[in-house]
Amino acid sequence: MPDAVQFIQSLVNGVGVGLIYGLVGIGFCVIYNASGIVNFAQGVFVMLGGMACEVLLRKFHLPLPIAFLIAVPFVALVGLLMEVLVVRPMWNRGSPLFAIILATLATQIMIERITILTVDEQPHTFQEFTLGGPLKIGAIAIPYQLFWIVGCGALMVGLLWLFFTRTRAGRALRACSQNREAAALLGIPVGAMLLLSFALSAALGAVAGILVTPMQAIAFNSGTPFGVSGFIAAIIGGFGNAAGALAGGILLGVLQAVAIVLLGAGFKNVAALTALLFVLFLFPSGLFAGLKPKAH
Amino acid sequence: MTGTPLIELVDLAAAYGQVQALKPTSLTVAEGEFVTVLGPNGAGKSTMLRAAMRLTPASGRVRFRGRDITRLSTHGRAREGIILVQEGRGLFGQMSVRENLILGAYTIAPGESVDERLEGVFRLFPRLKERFGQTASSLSGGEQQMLAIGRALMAKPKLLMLDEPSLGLAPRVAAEILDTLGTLNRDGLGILLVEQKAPQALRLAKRVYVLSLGGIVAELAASEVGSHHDLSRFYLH
Amino acid sequence: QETYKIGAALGLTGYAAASDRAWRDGQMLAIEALNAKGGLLGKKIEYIGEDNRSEPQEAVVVYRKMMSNDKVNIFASGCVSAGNFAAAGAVIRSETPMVLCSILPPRPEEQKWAFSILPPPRFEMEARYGWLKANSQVRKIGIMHDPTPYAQLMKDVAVKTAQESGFEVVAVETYKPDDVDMSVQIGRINAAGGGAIIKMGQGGSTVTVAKNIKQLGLDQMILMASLDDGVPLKAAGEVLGERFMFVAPRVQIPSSIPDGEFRKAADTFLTAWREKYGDRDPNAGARGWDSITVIATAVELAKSYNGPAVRDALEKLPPIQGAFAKFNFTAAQHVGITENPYVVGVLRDGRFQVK
Amino acid sequence: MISRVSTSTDRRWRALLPVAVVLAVMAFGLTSSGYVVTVIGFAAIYGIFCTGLNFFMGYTGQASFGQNAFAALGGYGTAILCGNHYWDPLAAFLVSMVFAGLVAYLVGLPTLKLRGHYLAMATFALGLITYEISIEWNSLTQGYMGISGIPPLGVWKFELANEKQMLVALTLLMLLGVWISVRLRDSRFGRALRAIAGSEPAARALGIDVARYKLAAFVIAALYASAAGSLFAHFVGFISPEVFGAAMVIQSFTMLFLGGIGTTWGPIVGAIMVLMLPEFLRGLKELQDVVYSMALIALLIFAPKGLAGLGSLFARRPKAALPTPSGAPARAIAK
Amino acid sequence: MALLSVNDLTMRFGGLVANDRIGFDVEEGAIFAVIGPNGAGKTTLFNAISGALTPTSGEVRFDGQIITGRPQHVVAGAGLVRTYQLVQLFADLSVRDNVAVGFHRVSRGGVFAALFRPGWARAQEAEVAEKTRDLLEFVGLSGVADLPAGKLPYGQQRLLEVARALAAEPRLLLLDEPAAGLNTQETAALADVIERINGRGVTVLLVEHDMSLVMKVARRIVVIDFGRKIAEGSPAEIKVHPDVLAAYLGGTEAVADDGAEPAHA
Ligand SMILES: Nc1ncnc2c1ncn2[C@@H]1O[C@H](COP(=O)(O)OP(=O)(O)OP(=O)(O)O)[C@@H](O)[C@H]1O
Ligand SMILES: Nc1ncnc2c1ncn2[C@@H]1O[C@H](COP(=O)(O)OP(=O)(O)OP(=O)(O)O)[C@@H](O)[C@H]1O
Ligand SMILES: [Mg+2]
Ligand SMILES: [Mg+2]
Repeated sequence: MPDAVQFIQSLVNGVGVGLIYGLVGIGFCVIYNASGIVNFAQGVFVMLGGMACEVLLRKFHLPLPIAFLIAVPFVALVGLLMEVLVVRPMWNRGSPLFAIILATLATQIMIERITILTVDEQPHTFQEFTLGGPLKIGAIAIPYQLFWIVGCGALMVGLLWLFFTRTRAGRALRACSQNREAAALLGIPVGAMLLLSFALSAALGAVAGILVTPMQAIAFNSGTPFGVSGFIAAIIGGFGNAAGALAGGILLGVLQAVAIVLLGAGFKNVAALTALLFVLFLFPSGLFAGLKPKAH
Repeated sequence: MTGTPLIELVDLAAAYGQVQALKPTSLTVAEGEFVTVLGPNGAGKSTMLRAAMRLTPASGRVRFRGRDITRLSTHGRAREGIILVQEGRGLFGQMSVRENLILGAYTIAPGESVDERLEGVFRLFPRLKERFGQTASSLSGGEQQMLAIGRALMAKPKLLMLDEPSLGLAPRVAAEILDTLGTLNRDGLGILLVEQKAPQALRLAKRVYVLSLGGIVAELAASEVGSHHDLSRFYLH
Repeated sequence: QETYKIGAALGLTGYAAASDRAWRDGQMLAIEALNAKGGLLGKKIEYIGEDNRSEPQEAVVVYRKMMSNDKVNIFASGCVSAGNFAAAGAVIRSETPMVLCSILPPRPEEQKWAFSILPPPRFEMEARYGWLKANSQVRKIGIMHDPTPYAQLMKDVAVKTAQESGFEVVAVETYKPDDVDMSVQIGRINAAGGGAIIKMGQGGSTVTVAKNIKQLGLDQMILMASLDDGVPLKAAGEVLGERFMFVAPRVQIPSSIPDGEFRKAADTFLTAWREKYGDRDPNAGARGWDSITVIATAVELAKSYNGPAVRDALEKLPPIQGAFAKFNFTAAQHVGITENPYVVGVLRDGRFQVK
Repeated sequence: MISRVSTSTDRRWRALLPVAVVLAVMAFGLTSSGYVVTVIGFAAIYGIFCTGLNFFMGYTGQASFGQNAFAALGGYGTAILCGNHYWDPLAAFLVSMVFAGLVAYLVGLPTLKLRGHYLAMATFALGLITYEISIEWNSLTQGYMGISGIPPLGVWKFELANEKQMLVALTLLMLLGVWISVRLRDSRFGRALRAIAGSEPAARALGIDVARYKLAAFVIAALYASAAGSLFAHFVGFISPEVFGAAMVIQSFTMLFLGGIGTTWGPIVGAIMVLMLPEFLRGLKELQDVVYSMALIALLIFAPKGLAGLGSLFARRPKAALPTPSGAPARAIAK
Repeated sequence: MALLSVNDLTMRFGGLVANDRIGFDVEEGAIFAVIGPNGAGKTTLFNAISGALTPTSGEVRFDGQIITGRPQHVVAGAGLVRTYQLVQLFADLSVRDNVAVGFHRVSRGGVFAALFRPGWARAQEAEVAEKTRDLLEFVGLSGVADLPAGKLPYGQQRLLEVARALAAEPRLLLLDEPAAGLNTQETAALADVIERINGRGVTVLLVEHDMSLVMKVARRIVVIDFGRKIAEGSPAEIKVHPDVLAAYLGGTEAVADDGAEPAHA
């Protein structure tokens, strides 16, 4: 049986991983909230954010803040392009959502291949934002980067919440996802809103990528695992709800950590996913939606 | 027709695949005028309104206050002040009544008060105030219709187009809404009303178009309808 | 046929991309060099490399394409084991020999036609245990491995030989190559008293483990990584300094190559490699280069391009000194590396050096 | 409105046209190299898989991201029973199918209560769980090593000697699969499924036991998936976890939407397209995938109802009057 | 004995009481109407009766059996079939197939029958096709039988929904605002259809705001307001009931206005 210190340490690590999942999950929510589209290329934005930042640091020797300020808009631009070239033509033709999702997957493959051709096929990383660490509380270690992730995660959730509920554009974005025609009939520029959501979501993905790369290594194909975990996090959180996604990510991370401690890493996904399935069976419309009063 | 034209549909036509739902149709609403469109099911009334808002691809031209807006997008037309209340209401189901209403005022100029307009709508439909925080999809059918009309009024339109607003409303509420439309019209709002319940609508309208099988078959002053012995046969097809 | 065709099913995309791309580039260099000298038995060599996306199903398709359309004479495929296994049945039916960067297919009839350039896993373990025993006090170790066949084999060897080598394995942990965090596994090894982590498995996961060790504040923990490309090794070395070590073929640390025929073989390769790829890591490239050398020697020995003849020749090859290792194939020995080719390396002053 | 009723001979002829095309493709395979045989063989296997998926997604309007789980059950069932225990292929095939159906039933009971994204997520999790188990349960599946030496398809003493014979068998099985799916669709049973795709509340109000019918469709899709998995094992002689990984899900979705979801032949057309197209682009080397992705996106943009939907452009009757529910149920899924 | 009896039915949504101890009996063979202002709780009542919602308290009996809380398809199976206020068609199925689905309740056969098509199944299919044709004829939709239902104009969609419900050969048919979106002429035609349905022995329970229709076809009317039953009686009684006038009809004028003959300006 694991001792208490080890267990707590595992939980801390689980929260750390979970925050990463959650950050990715938030990106899903933005596009979903604006369009009802699940953008499966979300993971690729994370990869691109990390890779772009790494290239700027390694090849051009830029300081981190500058690299950050270049990488994020760059990825946002990729998001914009994706909307204009792939999603919009389908959207305008009234393609089924699943077909659009497939197209985003195809885009992901394309971006991955282009990344291999322009950067390389190797894993990369860069230094933590704040060197040194970890912070030791008794026997428990907390890496400094985790604080950056927690801080930025909370900031992102907060800003997004304000954006979606308090601002005109945010509300309009949500309206577009629920009824596009009606939104246009009220004067909401639906096309521009969709564009905004892709740029925003790509930027959020890039921020997540830049935040997590110092904790590990990313390569051209790191997008998929990020995307999958982020998607699961967003689902647990009730899809569309940024705070829910972050919480969902943490839950997933902790579940995995506990599973590793109790069963070993081999079955950690099996255990975590099985637990999740049971959660879904109990709360058929997401954990956090399930807490609200049920209406038929 | 009297006064300067507010909206002019010129040879507007639309098709769904091989189905010509709207043959080339011309129709005008003057500033401050109340026009009603009658016609049996499937006549193309909804299609005409959708084409006028460019929700359906259409040929022909649309002019609004003298300006050609044929190339203007749907939201552009809404910004110009044309608001359509759709058949089937087009609410944002997962959003609250309040949010639906606030979104109605999306085109509001900075400095104007959304709350003032909200109050105006609540005076008209007190029920909406009671259901303020409820999601739109959980409203009763009639309440949803009130919300749809209320939301349209939030935009302070110059031209209000309504596609069967009385659908699902209790007689008294339907009458009240039509009265309200009458009041708004007297205050200068141009109204284009598509309605099946002809008697009430005719009381308010100045002119009437009758649509059948995708084309306008009659255009006449509202006062003539009663005496027009062919009309019932026309619009009942 | 005008040319002698060497086919390769490669994981140019997918998980094997990092090693298979370098393997391919090494192969192409070797073929260029051979063709410059006139080719093989008078024919130019033609290289046909197809992407199997690191997936078995794709591998079957590209193998079939190379067999029936390109009519390749021999295969020199990359390290996607499952892909090579999936196609092995069809390949042996066509009596085409395969020289692989992966482990050998499981069935004896398939092994008859397959030859491996990959060192057997025990050498990696011998190198690591040997070094640890000689140079550190650590006697309790933890093992971390991914579920790939090669890593599994190595783990079995490591557990089996630990005691005789004087070590106690306190924990065996697994991970998935694309895991974003392995702190929990590391924490368990640490809690069990492990002073060093023997990691089996390549790629970015090595960097992540190094980062995690640092983030957990384990400033005594040693990390010994597998044979790998220089990029992740360098990144991990930058995190842990000299507490990070890896198993390296001498070609990866050229200063460690002894003079003699090895030096000569390695220099030929390295000169060509450096000229084309600068300071790119030569590890997998050297193996690719050697695979072609092995094939060329066999063809010359067989004095024939014929598949079965080349296969037979491969079993009778004299020992060949390659850039990566020395190869010694026999009928009983289809895994050609019979001498331990490894040293233990570290990153020091930004360069790989022997620890 | 015009709605000309076509004569029954006309209709029959049009129904046979796709069969003729499929047989032509197979004939092309038989006269070509092993490479083409392999690709067309995979297309037939995926065609079977997608026909099942189409049943659940196209007709019933439900999303499953986890059908690969049942293909894995079929594949491993066959591999273990035939490879390790020397069972007769047909027996292993049927037993695996029954097992997959049983698992689908048990798993479907709670899972199909979910809707929309949650159903998608839950099925996705099922696929992922199965995949992970197939990696980790080493003693049974041999993990990434995979299982080699699975015998070719056969019945009792009779074994299909080579790939070409196997291709004939696969094509016939695929046609059988399509035939069964059409039989099922055009019946009281199938109508109920399509009703569920249209509106669950309305279906309920007409006395349709929605949960039961969804479950039935899920089980049927699983049977198809299991069959496809078994056939893959026989066709290649080797399986490993990656064969039934997420790539399978993505590929089958691509086939379904490219071919035309909810149509009879869409899954088959899609399977052939998705497996052949990259082969035509192989000459582009490093750019193969980039161009393939672009082609895929372009197809999805310009043929939103799928390639099978394009067929109706050439039909003589107006599109609106087609009696089959072509293409459109995809919209139900998308909700 | 009443075919349907509703006793003390209460339905709450959080703090909101949508149905407050409602009770009434519908006799076999009747045409029964429920009216009331918007948001009074009529649709909620239908939902509770048909099994789409489980009432908070109270009981519904159908043909003597308690059906409260039973799943909707079971209730429908017993012969209680409903339509929806906002049409719920199978938009992608043809008009013909929509009606054919309606026969689900009164036909049988599953996978086995579908696959092997024994004689009885083929006979049944032929019968379904035949009856579908009759029903489409009955509601006047034969001309559009091959169109996808979603492409019909609204009025025809309503008729189709009625036809589909009829296909289920219900003993009790619940119609939620069937005349919404129909013009006066079409409403009159619908009244005719309802009376003919009733003539076939089907009991009808109707929610409707169109008083011309209600007053014409209903034999008995229940009025609810704010979830409570405020009146019950014959059309003649209801028309003059002071509470009903105050809560709903809003003076006799509205009733007259809704009259069948087109009014003057
Ligand atoms: N999406 C569509 N696809 C094909 N045909 C359509 C579509 N929408 C409408 N139609 C057809 O266009 C014609 C006109 O329909 P429209 O909805 O404009 O009629 P309407 O006058 O508004 O009728 P209602 O009073 O019932 O609302 C009808 O014949 C209808 O079948
Ligand atoms: N799921 C729900 N959650 C909360 N409130 C609800 C819900 N469903 C209905 N209501 C409320 O219950 C009341 C009764 O609704 P119901 O739909 O039964 O009215 P109705 O009599 O059918 O009205 P209408 O004639 O306008 O269709 C309404 O005020 C509505 O807002
Ligand atoms: Mg209409
Ligand atoms: Mg209602």
